Amino acid sequence: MLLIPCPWCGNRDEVEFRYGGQAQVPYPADPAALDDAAWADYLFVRANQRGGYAERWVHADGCRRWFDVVRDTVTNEFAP
Amino acid sequence: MRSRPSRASRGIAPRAERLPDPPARLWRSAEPERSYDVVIVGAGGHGLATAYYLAAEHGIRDVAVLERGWLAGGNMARNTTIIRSNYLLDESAALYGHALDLWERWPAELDYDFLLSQRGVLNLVHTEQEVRDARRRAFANGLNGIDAEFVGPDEVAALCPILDVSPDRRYRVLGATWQARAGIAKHDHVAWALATRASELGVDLIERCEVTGFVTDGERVTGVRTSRGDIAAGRVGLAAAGRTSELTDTLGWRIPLQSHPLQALVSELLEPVHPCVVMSNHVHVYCSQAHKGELVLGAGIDSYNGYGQRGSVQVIERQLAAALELFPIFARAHVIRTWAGVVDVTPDASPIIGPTPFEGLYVNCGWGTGGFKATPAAGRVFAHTVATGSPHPLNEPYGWERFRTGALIDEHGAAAVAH
Amino acid sequence: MTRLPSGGRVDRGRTVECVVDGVPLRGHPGDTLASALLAAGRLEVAPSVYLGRPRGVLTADPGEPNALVQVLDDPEPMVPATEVELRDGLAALSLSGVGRADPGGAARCEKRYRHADVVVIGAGPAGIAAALAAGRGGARVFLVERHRELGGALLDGDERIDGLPGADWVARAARELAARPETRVLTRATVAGHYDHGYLLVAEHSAPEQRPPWQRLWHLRAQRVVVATGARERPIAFPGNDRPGVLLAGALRRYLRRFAVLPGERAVVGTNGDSAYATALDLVAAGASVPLLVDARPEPPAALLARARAAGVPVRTGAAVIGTSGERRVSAARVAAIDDQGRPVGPVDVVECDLVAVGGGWNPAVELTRGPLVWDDTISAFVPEGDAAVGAARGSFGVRDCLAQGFEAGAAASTATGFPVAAPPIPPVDADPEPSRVRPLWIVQGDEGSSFVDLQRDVTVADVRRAVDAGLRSPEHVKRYTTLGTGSDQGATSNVLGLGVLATLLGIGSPGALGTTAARPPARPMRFELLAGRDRGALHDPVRTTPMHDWHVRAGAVFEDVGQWKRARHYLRPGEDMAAAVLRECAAARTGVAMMDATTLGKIDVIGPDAGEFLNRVYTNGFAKLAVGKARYGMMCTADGMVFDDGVTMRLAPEHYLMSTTTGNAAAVLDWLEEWLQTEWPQLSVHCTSVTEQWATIAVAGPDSRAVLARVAPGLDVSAAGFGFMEFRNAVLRNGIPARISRISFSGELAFEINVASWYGQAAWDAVFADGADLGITPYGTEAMHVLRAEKGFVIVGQDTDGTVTPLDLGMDWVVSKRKSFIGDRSFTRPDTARSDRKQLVGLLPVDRDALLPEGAQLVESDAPRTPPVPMLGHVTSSYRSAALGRTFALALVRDGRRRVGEVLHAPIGDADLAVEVTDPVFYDPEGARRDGHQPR
Amino acid sequence: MTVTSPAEPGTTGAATADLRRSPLAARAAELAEHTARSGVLLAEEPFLAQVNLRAAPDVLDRLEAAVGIPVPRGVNEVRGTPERAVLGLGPDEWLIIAPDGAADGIVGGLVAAGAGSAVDVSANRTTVRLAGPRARDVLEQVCSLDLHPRAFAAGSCAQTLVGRTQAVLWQLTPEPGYRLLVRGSFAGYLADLLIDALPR
Ligand SMILES: Cc1cc2nc3c(=O)[nH]c(=O)nc-3n(C[C@H](O)[C@H](O)[C@H](O)COP(=O)(O)OP(=O)(O)OC[C@H]3O[C@@H](n4cnc5c(N)ncnc54)[C@H](O)[C@@H]3O)c2cc1C
Ligand SMILES: NC(=O)c1ccc[n+]([C@@H]2O[C@H](COP(=O)([O-])OP(=O)(O)OC[C@H]3O[C@@H](n4cnc5c(N)ncnc54)[C@H](O)[C@@H]3O)[C@@H](O)[C@H]2O)c1
Ligand SMILES: Cc1cc2nc3c(=O)[nH]c(=O)nc-3n(C[C@H](O)[C@H](O)[C@H](O)COP(=O)(O)O)c2cc1C
Ligand SMILES: [Zn+2]
Repeated sequence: MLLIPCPWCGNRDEVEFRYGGQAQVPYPADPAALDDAAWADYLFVRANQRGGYAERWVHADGCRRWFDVVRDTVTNEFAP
Repeated sequence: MRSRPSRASRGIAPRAERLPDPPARLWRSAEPERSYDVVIVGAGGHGLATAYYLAAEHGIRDVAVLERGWLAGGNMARNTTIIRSNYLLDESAALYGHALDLWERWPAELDYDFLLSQRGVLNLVHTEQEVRDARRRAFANGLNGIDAEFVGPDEVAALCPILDVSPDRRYRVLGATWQARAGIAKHDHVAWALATRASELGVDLIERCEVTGFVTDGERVTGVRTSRGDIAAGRVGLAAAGRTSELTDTLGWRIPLQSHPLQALVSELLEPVHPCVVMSNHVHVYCSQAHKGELVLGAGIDSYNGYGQRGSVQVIERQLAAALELFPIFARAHVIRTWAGVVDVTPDASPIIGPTPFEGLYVNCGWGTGGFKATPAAGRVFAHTVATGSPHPLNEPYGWERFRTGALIDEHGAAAVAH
Repeated sequence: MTRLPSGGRVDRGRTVECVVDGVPLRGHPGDTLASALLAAGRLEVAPSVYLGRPRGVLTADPGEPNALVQVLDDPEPMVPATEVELRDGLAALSLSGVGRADPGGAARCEKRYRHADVVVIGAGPAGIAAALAAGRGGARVFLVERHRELGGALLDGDERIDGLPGADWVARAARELAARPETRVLTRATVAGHYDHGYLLVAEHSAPEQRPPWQRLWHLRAQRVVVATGARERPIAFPGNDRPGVLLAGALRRYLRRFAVLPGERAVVGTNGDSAYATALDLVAAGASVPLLVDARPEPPAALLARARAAGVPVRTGAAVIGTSGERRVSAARVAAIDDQGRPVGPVDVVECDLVAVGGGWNPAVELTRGPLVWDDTISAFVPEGDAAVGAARGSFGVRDCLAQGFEAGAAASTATGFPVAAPPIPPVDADPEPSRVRPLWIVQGDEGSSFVDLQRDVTVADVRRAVDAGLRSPEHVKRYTTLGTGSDQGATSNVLGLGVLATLLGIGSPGALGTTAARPPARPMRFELLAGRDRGALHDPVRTTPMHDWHVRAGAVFEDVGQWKRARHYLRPGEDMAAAVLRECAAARTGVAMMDATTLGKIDVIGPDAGEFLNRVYTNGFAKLAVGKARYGMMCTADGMVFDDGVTMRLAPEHYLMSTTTGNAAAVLDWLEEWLQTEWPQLSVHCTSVTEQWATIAVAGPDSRAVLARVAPGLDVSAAGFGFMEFRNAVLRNGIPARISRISFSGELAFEINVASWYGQAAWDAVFADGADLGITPYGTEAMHVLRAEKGFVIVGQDTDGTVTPLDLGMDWVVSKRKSFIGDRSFTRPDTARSDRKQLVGLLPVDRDALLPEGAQLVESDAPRTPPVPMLGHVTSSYRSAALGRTFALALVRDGRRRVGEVLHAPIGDADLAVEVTDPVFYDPEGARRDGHQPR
Repeated sequence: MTVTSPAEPGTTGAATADLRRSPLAARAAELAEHTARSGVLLAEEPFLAQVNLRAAPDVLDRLEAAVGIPVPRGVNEVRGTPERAVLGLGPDEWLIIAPDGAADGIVGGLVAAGAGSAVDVSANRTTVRLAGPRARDVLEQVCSLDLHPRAFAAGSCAQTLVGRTQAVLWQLTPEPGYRLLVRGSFAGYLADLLIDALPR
């Protein structure tokens, strides 16, 4: 049960959150301008590294806010 | 209502049967050479099966399988060993169906009793929509030559009498698909059988040799960098499961994979009570009783990316609550061990098997939560791919390009827990 | 008579009666089943699992490998007798390592969630010291102890702390801890898992008289954890080391001290370190004879030798027990000098005895420390790196060190959590000095018989040798080849010994080079039901019901699960089956009037100046230009262009929309909207609020629905002209209830939806039902709703779609705007998604008008060869008998389906085929003539 | 922002008050029995007016002035009294609690004062009252939030999981006394869950 730092509610148990995968993957400004490869990258390809990983969570059963954190995918420690 | 063992008066239990002794000789652990015709990265089931087929079917014996830890210590050591082929989609049915055919041939072919037990698998359904989906899958299976059928609650109870199919459950059992040829096998021994035969055929199995990157010549991969030095290779086959993307990242190629923890657990040994394999996507648990007698249970992945080979405990708590909804008799069984693997999941929950944008580099990954059952077929088609440079008809649809064209092989709808 | 006349911590004043293996057994409160068996002279337990060898109690710990029992009266499939507290009525059977699931078993187990500043695991001297120090500043402290009493090893020895006997010091400390408001002491509580971010699972067993609950699972979230779990003694692998009567030396001492049980008369002590000397002395003090103490070390500390001599215990050094003999119990030990390799050299002495006490060294209990382990040559064991544990768990076996480390760690933990305290001064300690170095001794290659490593799994040195001969080197491989350490004790007594044996067989110096096998939670077996907690039966998953639920129950509704909701599927009248009920309900909607509880549909208020623009982006069709007062059907896709949800959205005001979603997707849609708003389009000024349960919704459908509405809402102009299709009105029902009424239809009939605040749901329902009574108003369920909408070719997302279907595949081009961009549009032009021959929604009419296609049936060309794999064209998504059509019909997704209209396909069902004609998916009233119904009567 | 006329549905007229039924109305006697047996007060407090407010920080002063309600600036804080209070649900989200029937006026006032969104959710949730010296014990069996007075004092609120349902938890008094605001369809489950956790 991870202890996840919600910027609004403080540390809360993982069960209150939903995972949102890699952070900072913006919706393309003009999808129509992308070729199939670039669009597929947006849809399906995400970073997957070991170690520090910028990711998103939403405090689904709490304040319902989305936020970004950096978590080590090996130790699960959140960067301060 | 409690059944008392008849020998209760003196209470001395009969002795359990010991499983057959494993072979007295297994594989030969090798030291790395400078160069090989083919280097396979990862000595899991898939890497080992690939090496075996390269040697056995393609006559390619100058092969090394490089393993960062101990042989078959990744997901191969951690899976709940469920084997079935009752997949919905044609592409999956063909691949997993082929795997099941090979499973049936392997004990003789590999001359190794790895305890293949075709005890049958029940995939339970609990809602009307799940009934529709299950019947759809059973109809498709029939036409694809797969022995799966839809059975009602009474038949479910007959097949697995300890299941609670009573109507007053929170989610009552409305039926199941039943595949009689499905079952389990002893995972470690499957790996050891492959390792032993591959090593007899001349394959070098090299443990504690971590691949850290590739040697390249332009867009061509000509070898691997390892913790024990560079090794040249005519071709390289990646079978590194959860750590695949770490390696592809070194080439600047991002592959659509996310690595997640997947947990499982076992109970103490119990006298046989559970005759088959039971899975339920809806309440989210699956359970079988292994040969020694331990109950083996699993559920879905942990939501977050993780390489720690451990997951969160609420996943275990939830899965046991689900297990007891189905199997009240297990209330007082004990969890004696929990563990986790790192599974590589693709966006459509189907594997990626085929060539890569890099000449000489081939990839077999993305098996997520369900690749054990595919081991024979995966090894065979991947060996074909590596040996010939182009996919076998069975893995033709499984190339990474499908994410660009949109021709996904999306089993998601049919199997949220896809073991 | 093996119970000593005095001593021990059992309540001699009371007697407890129970039955083991059918034979009565007596003991005292405070006994474990194991101590009572030993006190009764019943040292032998069930034979071993595979080899059937006689076995006896080995330990006094939860890691007991031999003395396993099935408890019958309060069913337990398998549990160590060392863990069972004696109580009246206890009935147990000995087990050989294989348990029995009992269908009668289910007990109340609870959970409890707490947060702590400091959790101390283990209440020996180290843990008690840590808790004492940590709680001084007012920090929230938990001290968790597995046994029923605090004290740990202090209860088994002679140490004096602060001038008090160990047990008295413990009692004093316990009083101090109990008096602290923010300190909580848990006994009979085992920390079973130490997870990320200080999360601990603690399995607490209730004392027999405190049930229910039987057990409680504490979830502790700790800022700091102090591990003070002590150490476990290990055996030595010599031939015949599994004979009943061979016990671990520390266990024997514990039986003497805590339970006043002396389970024999003549004990040979075999060891490689200091601690077994104390056992020998205690045995003598208890009246047993110790004919020989064998120490593998050539030169043990002189002080120890002197004390043994003083007690009359002969000591042989540089030697070991190399074998035992005896029928059902050890009757003699064979002893010889051993060389560097543990091989016997020189003559063999046979020493008669009925006990062999073995001390092979102590392994710190490190399973909860989480950090890396390093090999410590002094104690020949793995210890946690640095100060990840205190006391014996760190490898420090002297009481003074334990106290010092405990105080230090407790104070540091408290300070780190914001309660600065200094470590208390260490009280005077009168105890043995820190023990000296042990001689690593794993295998004694005796004369005959098997040497056991893992007693529960019946694994011998020969088995490990076989693994090595097979070519295995890694401890993980040897574990899996031999099953060493995989029993319910998880190798408590065998793991490190196994590593030592392996290292010896591989000819490498020490197990340190091999590393350990991985330890995993739980640190003790935990019942499934304990982890499941109260999430059982009705509480397994919330049951969601609508305000009219009780009415449906009374009306004979049969419910189906849709998400967590219970929805009425159909209403059975006496003598009816489901098919008849559904036909009746459909007929009512098509020819008269019918009503349905549609409350479960998701509802979301979308408010703000940019609400229209926002909806334009999330729906495939346009909403910005929807007029206030009107409603529109919309469809949403995921970014990869697949249908995600659909529903009707009303525009309540220029900047206020009310969206509806499917029942199952309500939460997912709200999440989806929030995600886009918060993460992609924060510049849009829009807010979403879930109002699903603010509103109860009653659908009234059928040609007579207008008549009913006219009565229910007398002030409302319900005429076709006055109340257009896809419009809504605010109105007041005749009983005064304010309502929002819309004219929308999922059946093709004239229909209305009445929305009222959910607390009025039942009253509004009653009004509609009463006002339609003379018109035969019929409540209908989801099944009739499905039939009615299918007759009209309306899809149900999730039934007629499955995550691989685009709106275009459904033939719903009209809902896909070409004039604006929306989520998913880009995906439609991907090569595969743009194919014209994708699976498309079509209708099917079985050639036999009475044949009902099974849902899920696959479709093939009529002349398709029937040898697998048979090429499949698609499948039946919905299939019904229609009262209105007087026949069966179906919807299907079929490859290139729209071009196939008119073709006959086959659905192979078992050995037979059903021929079906492909049609347009709209079967009923394709012109939409019925939508306006007729005027009020 | 406009409010559609004539009568915004969802509002309550005195004439119709007796037509209302709260989610746990049918279980009032049962809850009272459990209260008597266990010594922990477990009861429904039906029909509290509730308004969900979304607003940008810069208009808060104006909103407060317009409706006369103090708005907490911190998330999970409560301002006001048990009868009339504002709960901070998120950085731009509040829940206003007021006596039965007050929602309409509050929504109107907020909208007029320029709230981003003000929605009457009085019927969306019901309120369960849990109080008594052992109330915290009860809650600690089904909720993992830190309920220790140091962490969750009177005047705190939180949105969290209670069992398997989401709820707004609000501590009213220094001694354990909570309101749990739960969506109507989950109220039966919540009652079952809490009854199961009561001291026996
Ligand atoms: C808990 C759990 C339950 C499961 N249950 C089932 C089930 O019931 N049925 C089923 O069909 N499937 C199941 N699976 C999935 C199945 O285990 C995997 O899909 C399958 O094992 C993957 O193939 P593999 O055996 O080759 O992978 P692995 O065994 O993981 O092999 C990959 C190997 O590559 C090595 N490696 C990685 N990186 C490097 C590197 N850089 N250099 C060298 N070596 C490297 C790893 O150490 C590892 O040994 C389960 C998985 C888990 C975790
Ligand atoms: N002479 C020797 O060789 C030798 C060796 C080992 C220990 N000792 C003696 O042992 C004592 C060590 O003190 P200590 O405090 O470090 O250890 P301890 O053994 O006295 O206490 C550890 C306590 O932790 C408890 N425990 C263990 N795992 C637990 C878990 N998972 N959950 C809850 N409780 C758990 C045990 O029941 C025990 O009471 C000293 O008195 C020392 O002299 C001596
Ligand atoms: C099918 C199966 C059965 C298992 N049975 C047992 C068992 O009886 N006892 C046991 O201790 N572990 C058992 N395990 C778990 C392994 O001990 C181990 O946890 C797993 O291989 C993962 O390795 P790790 O925990 O060392 O990381 C089993 C694992 C699997 C996959
Ligand atoms: Zn939050």
